[in-house]
Amino acid sequence: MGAALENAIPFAVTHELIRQGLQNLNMIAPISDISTDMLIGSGCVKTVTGAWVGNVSGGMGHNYRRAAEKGIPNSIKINDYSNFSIGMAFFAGAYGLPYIPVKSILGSDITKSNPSIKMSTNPFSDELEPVALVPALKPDIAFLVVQRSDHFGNSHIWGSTGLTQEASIAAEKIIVLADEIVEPEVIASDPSRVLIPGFGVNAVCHVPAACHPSPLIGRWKRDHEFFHNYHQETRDLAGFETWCDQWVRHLPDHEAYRSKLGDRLESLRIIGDAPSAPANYAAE
Amino acid sequence: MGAALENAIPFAVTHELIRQGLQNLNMIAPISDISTDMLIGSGCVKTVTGAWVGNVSGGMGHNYRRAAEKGIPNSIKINDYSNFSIGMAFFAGAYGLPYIPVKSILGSDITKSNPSIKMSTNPFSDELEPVALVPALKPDIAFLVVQRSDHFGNSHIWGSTGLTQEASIAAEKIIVLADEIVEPEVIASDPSRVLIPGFGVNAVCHVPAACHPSPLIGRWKRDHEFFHNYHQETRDLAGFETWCDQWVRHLPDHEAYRSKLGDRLESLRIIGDAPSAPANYAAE
Amino acid sequence: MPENYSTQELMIIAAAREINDYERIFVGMRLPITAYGVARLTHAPNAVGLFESGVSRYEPAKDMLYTMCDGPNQLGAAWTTGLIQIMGLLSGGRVHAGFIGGAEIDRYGNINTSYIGDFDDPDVKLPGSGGAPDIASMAERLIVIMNHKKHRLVKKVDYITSPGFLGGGNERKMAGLIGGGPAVVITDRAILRPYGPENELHLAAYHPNHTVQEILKNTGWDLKSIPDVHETASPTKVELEALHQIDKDGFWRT
Amino acid sequence: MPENYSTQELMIIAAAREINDYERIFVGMRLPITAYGVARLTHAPNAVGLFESGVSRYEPAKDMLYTMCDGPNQLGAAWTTGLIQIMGLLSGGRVHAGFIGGAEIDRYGNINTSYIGDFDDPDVKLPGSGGAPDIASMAERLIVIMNHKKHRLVKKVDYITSPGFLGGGNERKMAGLIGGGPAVVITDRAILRPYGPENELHLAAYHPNHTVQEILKNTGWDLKSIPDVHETASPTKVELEALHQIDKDGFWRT
Repeated sequence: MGAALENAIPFAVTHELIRQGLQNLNMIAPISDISTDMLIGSGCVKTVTGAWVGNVSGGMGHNYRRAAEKGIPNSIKINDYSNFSIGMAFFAGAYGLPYIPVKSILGSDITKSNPSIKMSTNPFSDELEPVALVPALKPDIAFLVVQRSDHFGNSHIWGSTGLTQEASIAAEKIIVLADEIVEPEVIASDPSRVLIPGFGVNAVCHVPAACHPSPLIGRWKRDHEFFHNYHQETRDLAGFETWCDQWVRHLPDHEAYRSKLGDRLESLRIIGDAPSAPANYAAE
Repeated sequence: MGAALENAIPFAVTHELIRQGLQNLNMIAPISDISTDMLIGSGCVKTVTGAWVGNVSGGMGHNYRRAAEKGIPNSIKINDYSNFSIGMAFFAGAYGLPYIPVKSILGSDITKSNPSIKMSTNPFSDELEPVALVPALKPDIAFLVVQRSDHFGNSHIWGSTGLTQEASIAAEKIIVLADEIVEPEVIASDPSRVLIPGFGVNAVCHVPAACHPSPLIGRWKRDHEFFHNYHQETRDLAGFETWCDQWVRHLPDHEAYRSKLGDRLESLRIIGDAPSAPANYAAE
Repeated sequence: MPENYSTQELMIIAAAREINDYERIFVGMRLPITAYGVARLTHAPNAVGLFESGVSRYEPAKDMLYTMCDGPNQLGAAWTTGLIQIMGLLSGGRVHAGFIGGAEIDRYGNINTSYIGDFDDPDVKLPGSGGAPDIASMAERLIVIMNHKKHRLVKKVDYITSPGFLGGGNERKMAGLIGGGPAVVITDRAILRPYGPENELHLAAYHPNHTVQEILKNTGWDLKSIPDVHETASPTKVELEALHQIDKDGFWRT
Repeated sequence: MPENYSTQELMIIAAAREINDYERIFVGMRLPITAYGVARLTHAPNAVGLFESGVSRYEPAKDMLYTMCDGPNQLGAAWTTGLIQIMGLLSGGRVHAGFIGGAEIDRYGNINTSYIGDFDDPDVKLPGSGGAPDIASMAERLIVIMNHKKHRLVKKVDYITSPGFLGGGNERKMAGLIGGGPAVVITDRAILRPYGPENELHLAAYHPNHTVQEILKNTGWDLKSIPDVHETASPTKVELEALHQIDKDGFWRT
């Protein structure tokens, strides 16, 4: 969840995981802004596999700190990666490499605090050239927020995608949250904008603004104030509980969440038009 | 050259390399249809690093056979790869991995005939799990045919791209052959369609139909007959010499080549319109 | 021959029968892509076609293709992307079957498209592997299309480009290959399948108007038969109609 | 203070001076992105900005950014792509410099953004690495921005998230790191640079109205000075005008 880094984060899924009270989850993402912090505070998380957990606007994630420092609400295990090395771990998982030799974390204590990373040397070099061997990472499920999809799950994404493609192909199952459902012809008009085709997708859900408060390029602006308020209101556990009741637990679904946001959500809707130049796929 | 496999092959460069009489080249490509065969017949090639050399329409490449079997016009060295394993070698070269552990060539004699590939086992497995270690491959120059570019080299490509991105990022230098030069605003309207941005490009040349006789999606159809004729006419070396004089050596440049093709080239121009649905990049 | 179909048409329809509904298949060009089209029109309307250059399609292209990169194969595709992305579907176990051909195949289904003779000094240099080894090693099932000649179905190939069962038995598994290996070899005379603990190719069916004796004579090893060896089922009316709908010009009819 | 600029404005302009024309720079948010904007408007009009989520831009975004993934950073970008593609420019030696910050830095320029205390049982859990180790290990030069406090500029960090010169000397090179390491540390009091064979951070310049003595008192190790230590050059009129053109609301002026 949050493979795209700071945009297109599937917060609608975050909320539903909390409502369903799932536990012992392993949250895998390079950076997923406050999504992981919410899940930790709700006691859903046993393991965090990633590069960064916090609040991009506010800095620290209070729930992450409480869990890692004091075991509140429960202690968590942290599998440390850098962005590039977790990207390579997804790549290996996606493309059938049992492991991958990475140099970008040499010298970092990530190679010490993450016991799954092995140190080795390059067998093609006569000199002692160190490499870090990172095992393939294969998530069980990848949740993707996309701008538009047809009802088969053939989807278009644009803007920066972080590790979305590698994480999705590595995952056992892919669930698409589409901001808009369109006719198959719209997607088929531009097959190079497809990140993963429908036959690789296990479910497609129509959830407008599933990304809120994170942005979705061409669809929704980022709700900076929401991140800021979350940071202020979750400084202690009681504050988080109140926040979480109000925005997650006491709401039945994402439709109710959107209704609660009301005009605020409308003000984040992108109404401008900056269309891409057409690409011609004609064959004759 | 020919990283996209059977489309967007930079034949204009093939011709110019032959005209300049370059020698001892190492041609690196998964599959590049008859481009490599032409260069071999012209004595330009010392080494072939790739997965397939021939004539996709006709089958065998006669020059490739003559060189590999009889050393005519010169003997060549062949570095065998499969498509996926050369892709992984480019990937390693592009992304700073000294080598990459691949499973898709296990059991194949490619691991025997290519001495640069080492056999090893997965250090993360308790069982003896074999892997083939493929060293990073970094070409000196990558030539890319693109549908459109601005004069800084910011380019749009669509349709299947084979190994274009990995080969380009792995290469020391990138030279773009643009079918059309457009205003920077056209490219900037869709930054997700950029394969490699202009700041990574060393030169951009405006060469319409640089891909002929291979196709370029939305621009040029494939000239099947040209491939067929090449196959017929190059069965012996004298035939190749005649063909090469006529289509390459006796022509000063690609403009003359296009003039010689004349109406035939015009009949290959794609005139239909199958535009991609627009993507909105507006931020407000 | 009184039949209303050609040998190539029979091969295409036999190949189409190897494709199940909803499967993802590495298709390739020519005969296999036609077989894929027939399967889509008959029993496998939800099959998905993959092409190693970076193309995936639901409906087969409307025009005749010479290469997988031709424009008609990309217009209206499900996905146009890179080679790594498409072939990555293989390693993720998302590909059910792949078609490949070859110059030589041996009794354990190993295929040679690289060198006849020694690779250091070959008698014949064949075009090479392309993506065939990757498909052969990783697809759940491999579907091989060959011409049935004694010098092409050989006891042992000079060079294994695309691995079958290697030396037979469980050697393939021991070598770390994740895919299931050759499931079927469709020739212009017969259908062979691996059989028994050695995974040796056996005669599974002989095409109408071909005899077991003739087939043995044209095979480079002592070809055994599976217990229920039988004549290849003739194309049905529905299958032939589907094929003729695709092959409007009768390219495969002669 | 009689000066017509704030400390933060001075830091931004000092950072901008570290960017050369035509360089590709991993920018990050807030102070560095403003410094990048100033450099583009003054001496480095052809610099290129990179953002690890998969964005590369020529002109800085027109609107204030909170994250690199915000819409304004993507509209009109040179490239919107994946993390691997963008960070791959690092390993290809195509990136000249990168900005990073941190909670702790030590005298050899190692940076901690992960754990205060033991990583198994930390006193403080910091957000983590993001892409900082990748940039720190592979960019030609690292430009570090820090607040100058004794507990932040420490003798030895508790955890090396992003490697500087490790234990000093040529340890960085021996560890296999391809980039050059920290070239400069810009704080709210001073500018530090590695100096001598040990690559220890030395005081290179003190900001106007700050004394060497005060700086030493606020540094967690026995900070030495380079031979030609001097006062940080004040912002020029041109530099300040460029900054004010970007920071219209005066966010950095106080």
